[in-house]
Amino acid sequence: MNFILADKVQPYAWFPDGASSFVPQVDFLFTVIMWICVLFFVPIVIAMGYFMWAFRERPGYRGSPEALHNNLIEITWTVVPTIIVVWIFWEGAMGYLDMSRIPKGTIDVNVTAKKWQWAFKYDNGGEHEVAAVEDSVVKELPILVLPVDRDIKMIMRSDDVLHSFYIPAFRAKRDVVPGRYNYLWFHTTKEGTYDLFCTEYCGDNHSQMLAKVKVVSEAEYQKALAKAIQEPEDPLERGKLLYKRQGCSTCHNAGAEGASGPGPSYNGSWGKKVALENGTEVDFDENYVRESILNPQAKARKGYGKASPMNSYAGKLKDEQIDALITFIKSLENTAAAGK
Amino acid sequence: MAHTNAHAENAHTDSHDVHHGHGSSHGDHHGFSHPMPIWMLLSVFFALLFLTGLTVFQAQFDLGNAEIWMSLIIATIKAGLVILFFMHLLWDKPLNAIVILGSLIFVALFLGFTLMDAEGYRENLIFKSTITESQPGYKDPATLAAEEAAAATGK
Amino acid sequence: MTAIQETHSTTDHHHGDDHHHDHPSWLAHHFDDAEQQYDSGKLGMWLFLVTEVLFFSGMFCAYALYRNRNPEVFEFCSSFLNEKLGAINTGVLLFSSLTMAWAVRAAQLRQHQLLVGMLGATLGCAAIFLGVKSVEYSHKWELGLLPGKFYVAQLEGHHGPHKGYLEMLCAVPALITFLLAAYAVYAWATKSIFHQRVAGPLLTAGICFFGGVLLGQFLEAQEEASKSHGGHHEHHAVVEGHVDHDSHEHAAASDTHTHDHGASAVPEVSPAVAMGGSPDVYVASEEVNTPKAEVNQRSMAGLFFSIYYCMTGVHAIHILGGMLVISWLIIKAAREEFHEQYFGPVDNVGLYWHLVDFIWIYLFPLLYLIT
Amino acid sequence: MSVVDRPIASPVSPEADSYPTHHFLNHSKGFLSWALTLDHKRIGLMYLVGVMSSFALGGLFALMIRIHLWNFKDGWLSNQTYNQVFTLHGAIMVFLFIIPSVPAALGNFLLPIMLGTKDVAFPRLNLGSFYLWVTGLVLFLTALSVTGLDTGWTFYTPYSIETSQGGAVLAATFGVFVLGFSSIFTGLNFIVTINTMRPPGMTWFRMPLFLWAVYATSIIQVLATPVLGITVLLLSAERLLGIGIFDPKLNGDPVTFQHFFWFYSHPAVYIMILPAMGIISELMSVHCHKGIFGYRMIAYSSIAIALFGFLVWGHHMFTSGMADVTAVVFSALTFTVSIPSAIKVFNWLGTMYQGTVSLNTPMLYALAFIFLFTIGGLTGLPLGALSTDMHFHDTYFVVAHFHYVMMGGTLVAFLGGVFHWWPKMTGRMFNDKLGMVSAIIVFIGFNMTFLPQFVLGSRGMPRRYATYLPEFQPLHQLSTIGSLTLGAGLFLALVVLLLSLVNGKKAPRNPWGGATLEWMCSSPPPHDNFSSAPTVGDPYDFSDIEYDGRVGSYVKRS
Repeated sequence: MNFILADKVQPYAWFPDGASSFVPQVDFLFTVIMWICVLFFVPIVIAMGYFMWAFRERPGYRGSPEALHNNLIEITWTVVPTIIVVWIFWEGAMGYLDMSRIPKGTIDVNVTAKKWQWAFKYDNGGEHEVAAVEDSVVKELPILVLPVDRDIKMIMRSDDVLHSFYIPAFRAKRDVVPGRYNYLWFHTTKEGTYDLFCTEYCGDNHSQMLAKVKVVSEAEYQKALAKAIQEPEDPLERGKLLYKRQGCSTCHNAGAEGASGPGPSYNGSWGKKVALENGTEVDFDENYVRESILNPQAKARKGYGKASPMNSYAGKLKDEQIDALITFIKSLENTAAAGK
Repeated sequence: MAHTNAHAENAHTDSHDVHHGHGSSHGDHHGFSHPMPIWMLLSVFFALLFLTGLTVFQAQFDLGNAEIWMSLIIATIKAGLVILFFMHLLWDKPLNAIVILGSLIFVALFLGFTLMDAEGYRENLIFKSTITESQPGYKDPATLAAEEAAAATGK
Repeated sequence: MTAIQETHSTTDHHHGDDHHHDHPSWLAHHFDDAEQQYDSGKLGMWLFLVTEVLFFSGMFCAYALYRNRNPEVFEFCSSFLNEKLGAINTGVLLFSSLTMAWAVRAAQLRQHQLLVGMLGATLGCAAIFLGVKSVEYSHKWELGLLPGKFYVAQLEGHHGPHKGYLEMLCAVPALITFLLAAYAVYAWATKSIFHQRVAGPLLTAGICFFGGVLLGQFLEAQEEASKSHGGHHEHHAVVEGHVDHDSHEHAAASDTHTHDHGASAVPEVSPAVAMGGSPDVYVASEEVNTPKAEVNQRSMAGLFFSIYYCMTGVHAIHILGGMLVISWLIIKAAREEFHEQYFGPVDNVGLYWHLVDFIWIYLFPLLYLIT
Repeated sequence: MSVVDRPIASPVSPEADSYPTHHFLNHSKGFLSWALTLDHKRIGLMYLVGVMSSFALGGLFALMIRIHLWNFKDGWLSNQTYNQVFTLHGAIMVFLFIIPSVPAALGNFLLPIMLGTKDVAFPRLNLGSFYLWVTGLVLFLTALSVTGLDTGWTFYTPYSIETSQGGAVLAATFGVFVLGFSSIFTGLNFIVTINTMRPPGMTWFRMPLFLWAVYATSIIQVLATPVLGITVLLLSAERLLGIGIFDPKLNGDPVTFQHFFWFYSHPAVYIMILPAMGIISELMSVHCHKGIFGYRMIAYSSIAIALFGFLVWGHHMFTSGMADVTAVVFSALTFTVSIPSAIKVFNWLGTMYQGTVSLNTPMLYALAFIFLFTIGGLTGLPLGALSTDMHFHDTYFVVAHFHYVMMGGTLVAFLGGVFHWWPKMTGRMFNDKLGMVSAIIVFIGFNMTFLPQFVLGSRGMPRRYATYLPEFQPLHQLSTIGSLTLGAGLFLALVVLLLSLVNGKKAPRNPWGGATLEWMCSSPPPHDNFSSAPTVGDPYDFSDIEYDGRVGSYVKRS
């Protein structure tokens, strides 16, 4: 049945145009369901309207109190819907099994979700780049580059709370659950750039936990992979990169304009004394920054006691990476000074 | 009121024909107090004590997986005794029996589905040992992920 | 559906008997007759018991889930629960159930004295149960066997300093018992039969609590002795059990296994390191590489004790609630309010009390008797 | 027993139908006579006021949300505030409004009267559960004022464990716990009342369908709510003691929380919709002056929905990484629930057929219900089918779907019921014309608000987003306009009701021509409903009920 109708049914107008192997099945099923709904809904409404008119209360008319029961009709309108929903269930279940059966020889991507950024690690160990995007609330987003016409497998973990990995164009969604791996696969069919959302509520910036998926040709994909493994030698450049790649930028502002986002701004605090939540003060220096990266809750900045807690980066950053970040944060003080 | 003598017969009727008597006892409205004979109370109590001793005793040996089932079966027998006799379910309105047994069905549903699902994703769990994480030899997430991936594609 | 037909037949039988003009005091105005009132009360209570069953089912679900996930933890931890105390408490609760059922009989037969006595006995048993329980709790707290992230137990059996948790637990009961004693004096001073009937059982219950405490301490001390005597064997046995169980459950607890290797490869590290990195760790330095260490941490043993405290704690709260309503019954019974027409309250409280017993019948083997 | 004090058999004379001088409203005076009343009618009215005001509060939050979403970014709320607002909107609407709305408010008032008894089985328990409800309300307001609750009404772990709004989470979870028991006791009370207190002649199949619906609801309340109780209890233990059962940091399992939560919260969906269906069954038959079509099918389908409702909670977790077999089983079971609902819709249509349809405010709301509920039900199909749900889960499609069922269904039915029984409850008639206008505005506004959200969802707009992609803006703005219209309509409805208290003309005994028992006693009813057990006839036999111009009321030919 699927095959007979599949080519007759146009892809559903309201959907974003599809770019994965799941699209035909999902769109087909949804379209059919929609038509079934119409076939039920329209007659119901028409009947409602007609009865309202035909049997309206009016002088000299009194409806018959008969017609309280009719086995034939009642059985029909029980059995027919049953058959229909059984078919819908079957279609849906079959499609779902395709989605959950992961084929062999996939290209694997490690996905780590944390408040509030997606982090992607390619199987050559390289990490995603963060690039400027237009038509989005967030200026810069992580970019996940994938080759076209390949089976891709997402190996997903969460650092903190529940997230959900959702690419509308692929009709693919799977929750990312802390404390366990969840897997998601799809077959890319079309080059282009697609939106990636977090669809499980995860706190303040849930609605900014976005990313872009770039499906490209094999060659460009290889280029991207090669680019992904390099981190610049220059500590400052490297710090800049890590600041975005590690998701610091999702909470901590680094621009000259004042504090924004859930975390305190890096800008212009270097070398000064900063007030802490516990009332004391501390020098904002290498030592403090390092400690705050490894054990963030130890010395929370004043006014950020109620902010959503940052997780420790112990074991996630190499020592030289931490140094690079420190160099970067240190540099901000100078820019701010230049600003003055 | 003039019901006391009506009750007097009922009170001392032995519990069994109370059981039958119930459906038909519509005529008089006071057939609803059924004192339990003392011998029954006592024998149930001692049966319960005995069973308690039994579970403690069987817990001495390591029966492996059978052990939990053993103790659950014994516990269920005890629970059955309590419900049937101490709670008079044996002579109670069938509705009340249906009510309480029905609830057990829903408990079974709840546990059944939840555990079924939990079992399903068990191999995906990242076992978090709070010791090994902070120590040398600790695997960073990437390598763990690689291992897991290998395992997953293997299956 | 059968349920419905059933009630249909059984509830159709109060044909317009016009009793409701001469309503006796014990019959609420909106009921036609005593039996309707009794049936309503009883059905209501059964439904309430249904909610209780489902309420507890949540915790049983958690228990099943985590025991199934890491059985070795449950085995290991249940060796810290004192079987003797558990068994004693089971016996006490069973006896209280007997007295409660007997109380119902007494109420139906207008045996007012006996009724008060039976209710008093039930109350006393409840008090003993709580007494023993508070010994168990305080003892575990001193060992640092606390729920979840507060779990700080050192498994070499050595006590922390005496922190006097037991005294804290006993403070309130002591106060209550004192007040009850005062009340009893007043009752005998005024020679009021009613007050004497009430004060007697209540005071006894208060004293029973401390009886329970003494009993508990005695048995706990015995256990300690046997532990410190053959203590080494004890632990050895446990560790053995843990290890070969692990190889048993190879497929199931494969995660645990890999980590076993990880841990055993690791050289000795100072507790400082162990403490430093992650706030969740609590292991003594000398334990880090023993298989026991796998279990003795907040994410393992801590979880078990969370479940243990949730289950027994909620159950204990139910016991407290039961004691309140039983005391209320004692007052009514002392006024000789109950008779074959009106014993619903005793019957329903009885049902509730038996359910509390019913729950414990499952808790005891599931928590105390894991080998 | 004299014939005269049997309301149903009494030959209705004009004076018998004039506004009764003595009724439950003026039975006793003073604040305490209300605060401590055991009269189910007064408790019902207090509930009515309570749920309506909490609905107003939740509605306010809803408007805040819609206005914030007018622009795709830089709305007038900060992200944090937005999260707190939608959380409180959900929590208040679900726990304080929808769940107690029909059963506790209308159910309390009507159940004993429709059944022909003096009161519910346990009047004290009834009052107690009302005060539990009040306590819950207070706790929610605390959660709102202390620090904003920001977990979403579902309290998903581990977010609810980690969030810095700890105080709010504790207050709210405790509030939910208390409200749960309030709802349990109501359900328990109703089950016992219906089982043991039916007067002679009131057999199961002579019960009005509203009672069947309430009975089915009560079964769910008693069976499911305790699990919610233990869930929130464990959650607060997580926060206070860090027990770790749901906390992945301690090897706890956050997904287990979802099982616990939805084991209650899915059946709770039927707690919300079943009594609404009951109301519609009454409204359709009374205002079509024709017996309900397929009485037994509707009665059985209520029970069927109640029981099947317990088997389907997993479909809230299809994307959580469920094992295939579990997902497939849950999906299959999910579809079993759709059938009984469909049957009801068809039966309501069958009721209109060859009836005498009098178009008035309650009837308009009933028709609106059928329209909206059908959409809500049908859009459930793609969510129950696994592969399509992978796309729609947690998008605006879901939001639109459950608003069509919960609001277009339950709320609209609730309003219909309030208008239908308002004369009986207050003894005043409302302005029918204005009432119909309000119904129409609500209908239009509602569709304008939520139809666009189906499109948003299918295009991939995730729910609970404080900011969104620019491409979605036009549809969001349409939806916002709709929501304002909807608000206006609801406000008008409220005005109509309140005006009736000021200048409404006195209500006759039976203004609509109903055949169920509540129309046999005066409006408002006397203090204890029936001076003696009424004789019970077929609740849907309209053959001998006709309009009597002399008394301006429907009367029973005798």
